[in-house]
Amino acid sequence: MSDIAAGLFGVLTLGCSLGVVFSRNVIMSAFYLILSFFGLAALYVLIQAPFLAVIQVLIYTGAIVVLFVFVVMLIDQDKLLEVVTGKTLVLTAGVLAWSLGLILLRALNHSPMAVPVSGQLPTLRTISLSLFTEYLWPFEVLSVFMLVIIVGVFVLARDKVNA
Amino acid sequence: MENYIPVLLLLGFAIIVASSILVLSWWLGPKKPLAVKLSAYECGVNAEGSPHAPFASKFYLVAVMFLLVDVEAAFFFPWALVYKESLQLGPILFVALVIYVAIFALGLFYIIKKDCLRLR
Amino acid sequence: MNTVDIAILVAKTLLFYLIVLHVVPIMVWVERRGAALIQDRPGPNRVGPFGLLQPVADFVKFIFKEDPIPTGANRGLFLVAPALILIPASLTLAVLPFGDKVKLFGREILLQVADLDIAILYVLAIGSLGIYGILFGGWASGNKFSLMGALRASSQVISYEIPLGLAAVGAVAVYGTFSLREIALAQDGLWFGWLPRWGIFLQPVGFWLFFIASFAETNRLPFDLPETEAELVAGYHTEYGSMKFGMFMMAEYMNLTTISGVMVTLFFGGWHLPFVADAMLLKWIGSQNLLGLVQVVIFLTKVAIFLCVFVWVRWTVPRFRFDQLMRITWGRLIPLGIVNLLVTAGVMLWLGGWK
Amino acid sequence: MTVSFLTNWVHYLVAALFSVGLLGFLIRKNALVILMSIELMLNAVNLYVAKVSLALHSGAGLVLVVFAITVAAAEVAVGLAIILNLYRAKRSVDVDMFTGLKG
Amino acid sequence: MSELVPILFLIPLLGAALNGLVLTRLSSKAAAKIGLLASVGSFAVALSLSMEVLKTGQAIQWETSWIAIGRWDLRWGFVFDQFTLVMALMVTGIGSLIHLYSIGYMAHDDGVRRFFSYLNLFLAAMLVLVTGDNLLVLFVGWEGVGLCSYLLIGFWFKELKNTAAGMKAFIVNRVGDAAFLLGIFLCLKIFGSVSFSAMQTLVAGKNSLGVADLEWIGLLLFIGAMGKSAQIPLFVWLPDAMAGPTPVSALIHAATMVTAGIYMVCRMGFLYQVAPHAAHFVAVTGAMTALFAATIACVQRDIKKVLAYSTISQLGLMFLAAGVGNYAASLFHVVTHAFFKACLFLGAGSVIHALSGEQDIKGMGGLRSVMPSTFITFFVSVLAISGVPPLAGFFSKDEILYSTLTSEGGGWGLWISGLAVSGMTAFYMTRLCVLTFFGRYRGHAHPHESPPLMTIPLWATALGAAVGGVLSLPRDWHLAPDLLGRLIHGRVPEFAAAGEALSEGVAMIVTTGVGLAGIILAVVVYGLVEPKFSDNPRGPKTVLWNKYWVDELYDVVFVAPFRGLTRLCAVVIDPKVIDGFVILCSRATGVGGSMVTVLQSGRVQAYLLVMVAGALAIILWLGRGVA
Repeated sequence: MSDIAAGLFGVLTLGCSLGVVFSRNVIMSAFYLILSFFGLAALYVLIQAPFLAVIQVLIYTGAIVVLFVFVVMLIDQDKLLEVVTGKTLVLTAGVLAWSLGLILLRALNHSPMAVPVSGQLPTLRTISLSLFTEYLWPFEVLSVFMLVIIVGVFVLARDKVNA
Repeated sequence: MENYIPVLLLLGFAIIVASSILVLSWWLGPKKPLAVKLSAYECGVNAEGSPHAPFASKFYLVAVMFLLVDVEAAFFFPWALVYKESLQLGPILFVALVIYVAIFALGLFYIIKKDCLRLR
Repeated sequence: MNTVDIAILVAKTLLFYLIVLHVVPIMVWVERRGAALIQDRPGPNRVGPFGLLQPVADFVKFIFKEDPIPTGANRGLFLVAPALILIPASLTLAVLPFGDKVKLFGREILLQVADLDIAILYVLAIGSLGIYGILFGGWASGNKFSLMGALRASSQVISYEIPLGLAAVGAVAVYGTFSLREIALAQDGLWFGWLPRWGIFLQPVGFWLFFIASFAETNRLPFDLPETEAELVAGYHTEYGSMKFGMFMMAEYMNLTTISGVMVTLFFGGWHLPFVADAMLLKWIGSQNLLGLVQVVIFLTKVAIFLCVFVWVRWTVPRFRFDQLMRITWGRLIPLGIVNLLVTAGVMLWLGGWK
Repeated sequence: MTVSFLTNWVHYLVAALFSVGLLGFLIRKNALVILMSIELMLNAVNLYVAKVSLALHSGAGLVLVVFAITVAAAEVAVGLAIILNLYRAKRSVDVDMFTGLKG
Repeated sequence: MSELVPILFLIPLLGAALNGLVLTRLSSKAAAKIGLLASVGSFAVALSLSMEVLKTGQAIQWETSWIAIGRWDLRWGFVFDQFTLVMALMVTGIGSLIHLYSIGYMAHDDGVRRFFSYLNLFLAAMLVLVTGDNLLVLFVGWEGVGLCSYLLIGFWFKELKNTAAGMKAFIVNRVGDAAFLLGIFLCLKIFGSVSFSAMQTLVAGKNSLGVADLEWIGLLLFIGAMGKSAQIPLFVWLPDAMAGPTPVSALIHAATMVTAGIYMVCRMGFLYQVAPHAAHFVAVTGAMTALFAATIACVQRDIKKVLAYSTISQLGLMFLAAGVGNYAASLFHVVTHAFFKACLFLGAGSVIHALSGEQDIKGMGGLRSVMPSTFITFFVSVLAISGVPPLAGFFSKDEILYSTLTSEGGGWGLWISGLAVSGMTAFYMTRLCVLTFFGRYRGHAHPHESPPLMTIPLWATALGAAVGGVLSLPRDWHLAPDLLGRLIHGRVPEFAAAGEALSEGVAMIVTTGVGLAGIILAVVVYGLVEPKFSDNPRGPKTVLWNKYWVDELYDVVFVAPFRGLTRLCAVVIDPKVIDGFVILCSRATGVGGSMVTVLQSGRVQAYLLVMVAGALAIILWLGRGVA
């Protein structure tokens, strides 16, 4: 049963990611991005990491891509953007991406961690608890980090004119 | 893993309902495309200028601030989940929360004070 | 997973989905009648007794009206947008605990679509997907005003998502679990003999935040700015005719029901009668299955009460300006949410985890 | 329910997703799409980290993914702010327009 | 008592430092006093040390560690035995006299302070050389005196001629010193130490040492001596060294420095004893130099040049004596020669002083009546050097000639050359004396007698020249004990007379006869008839006049190719090769740079591509093992 679901959502994610890359209109590529991330969330569920699925949907699809769509709307130029750069560059890029993909695949398949996910998995509670015991320090640093980002982004994005 | 199947089913049903409605209305509804009908509706006045709004950074700022604050807020969930259990471990999580929230509040204060969202 | 289980699953999902779907026409009727009542006018009473069939009439009208797609629009997105808002709206009901459980065909069946152990997060996550419907709807219809409407609507929705989240966190902190079913179960019985163990008494401020934010999430009246008739014609769904517009209305009402369902579960004791513990109720009714049915009825009545409140508020409270709207959430609600969080944490620490 | 097939379909998917992201990253001229393809690559990696962490029965990987997502959020926020400024400067986000740092 | 040994050379060193570095604004008179005081002080110390040595008969030793590397423990070793006694007394004695003389001579010169500091420095270096108990310390002294000779020759550095002469002296000495150093290294390699006593015991042991090595050491050391004591190939610097002030010539280029080479050979006598070929080479070079220099001296017109060539020939004689094995005779001649040559030079100095700088004998003559004391002392010294019997020169020269005759290394050839040399010496010395003091005055300055300050040293050295012979009378005269012989008895190897070709008496008569013949010839040629001087002589005389064109030869052989080499470098190598290379580098970077800029086309896509390609390459490289 889950193999079918895995296949389905795998195809959905890959298809939409291709859509993101090759769609003529930026808004459409944003839309495909949403679908691909939705598929990805389903995959997280299939890997038995439901918490991550929800976080992915809540933060990634629910906030980051919203920002993307906002910016795409605000910036969107009426003319359709030329998709691709020069021919040779595309070719080399293709070859590079393809070979890197193969290498990555080979590495992943042959890495010691290629172990099936089975047996007693860490529950959501143990993970969350570890967040505040083992990884307390990064948790605190994170809020400082976000503070810095808030200030930074505001400084960057405010209208220089009437700021 | 098993109890996500109903969610999938529900998704299926929802998609079926949505698409059926669209198909039904497309199939049943008359199709008489008139220039007037197809033009953008502006209280009867002819629309002019590009349909795309001039760039207003206000909306962008709202979205960015939402993103950053939402990401910080998201961390409260795992905290809340284990807070009740962790009480026997002592006030670690409380202290952690206080520090986290203090800096988080600082960020919020900055957003409000610096009028990131053009509220004034 | 043999066929019987699957069948039960499908049946259960279909049943609950239909329940929520049928709430929509009822709500249409209630809305129109409610508005009329408040405005001291009779409201629809021609079609069927007390106008009960009016929603059906509307539905049929929408189906047969023409569905133009404006020239400047991006055809693909224009069609997808209403679906994008309807699907998330219908997904959130998956975690609502209508009742406890029923023993049928030798199996125990939970009276809810799925009991996820991350239910609340699921609700918030799927809720946040709704924004895309609005955004794409507004952008795709190629109309300046609808784009502005879309931008405003989404700004408002996303801004109010944070207080919603904070309120939810408060509830989770108190109950120590994400699963709505466990929260509902925890609200059985009485404190000090007279006070029902409802969430509202543990998290009054939390409830208040959640209640206000829910108005904004569903673009209901006080926060009705994006689709105001006066300023931006119909906001982001100006260009949508017939059934696509219908779908927007459906999505709005389904959102309404699910969010009030969540509120009922979190703060008003889900399927529990206020002063009657489940055990006593079981004794009176006898069979577990019958009790399940009763619990569903109790849950739905509570949701109905909330819906009436929404309708009532819609036709009484004036609309907020956009900057007032934003100032409320960023200036008031979010700080309030944080303070509430700190207070609950402090109180729980002080009480030593008694709660 | 252990899923043996799971072990390698994730790898194929991750590798494919990553290289698609990389392809987009290299080919597209629109800054926004480049940013999106970077997100694609990042998510592919996140997926794999989660899978490995679960395979090793430790929660560390999951925490890492959570942190990674927050950092990605920050990155997108800053990235888009920069793209905005680029847009303000040249009314376009076409990457080839910005050749200021030419050698 | 042994601390006095280092004090011996520290006093002049202190004097030099005071004059030279510390008291820079000293009046010339005060500087002169300090200089004199220092040299007289060191003379006093030498005297007291000599008393001690004579009384106890023991050598006074003082040493401290200097370099201790690996298996060599080279030490600052100083010894004051009978041998050094003689040399130290001679050096400090004559040194003090010359200090006294130069007060008068340099009275109105501006660099007096500098002059006396250099003189003191020279004294210190010479004393170090003389009292050193190993070759290394000797070499330190050796270099010290070389330096001082350079400084003093080029004292009037305002004229290019003087500085050129100074440099020439220094460079030629360096050539010799290089060989000397090689000799020292060879000693170190073979003997493992350079102290004379240790080497002596090893050589005496005569067990494992290969004679060839000893020959080489002897030869190398002698080449060093050749440089310092101006023998055949390396003598060119001495005649030019006359450019320095006359007291310098007197002290350095007559009495002390040039004799250092002979002192070294005598000190290493035990080695030459065992290395017959080296000794023979020494003798032959000595004889040839003597003949060669004597012939040139007969023709010279500059008074100081004549004396310089005479010094070279006398040194040749000393080396001849040392070469054939009679180190005592050679040492005896060193002492006597120091006296009469110093007197001659001082005399010449006072003549030049009187004629206010005139050095060419063409402009002299008839000074007998004007400068009586200078004339008398000069006349006595001329007689001494010519070997007239009662005076010192006769005894020392006779002993040398006799020993060349009788030693197994010697032989008729050396003896005849010795005889010819002494004859010619007599000839050119009397020629010089006649032309300067007799006849009528040809110059147009108005000569006057030198002040007493200058004449006192003249009288003293003249007395030494006259009486010096008593030091080592021939044994069979049994008149007085062979003072010098007994004195340095154990210190220097004994002379073993081999054959008895001629008896001592007959040899003595022959040498005096030859000397007198030389004198009479000179008187006849120059005294009786009005002398005429021509600047460009014809016939055989031109050869002598141009000093066998030796300088020109060296110019052609050494200087020209060297100058050619430097021009080659300057014109060819430097600009073309070195600058060329630098320019090449700069252009290469330029080209390289331009190639790279192509890479930075400004297109972001291209940058990204290169980045990913690089990453891929790295991954492939790292993963090559795995695949």
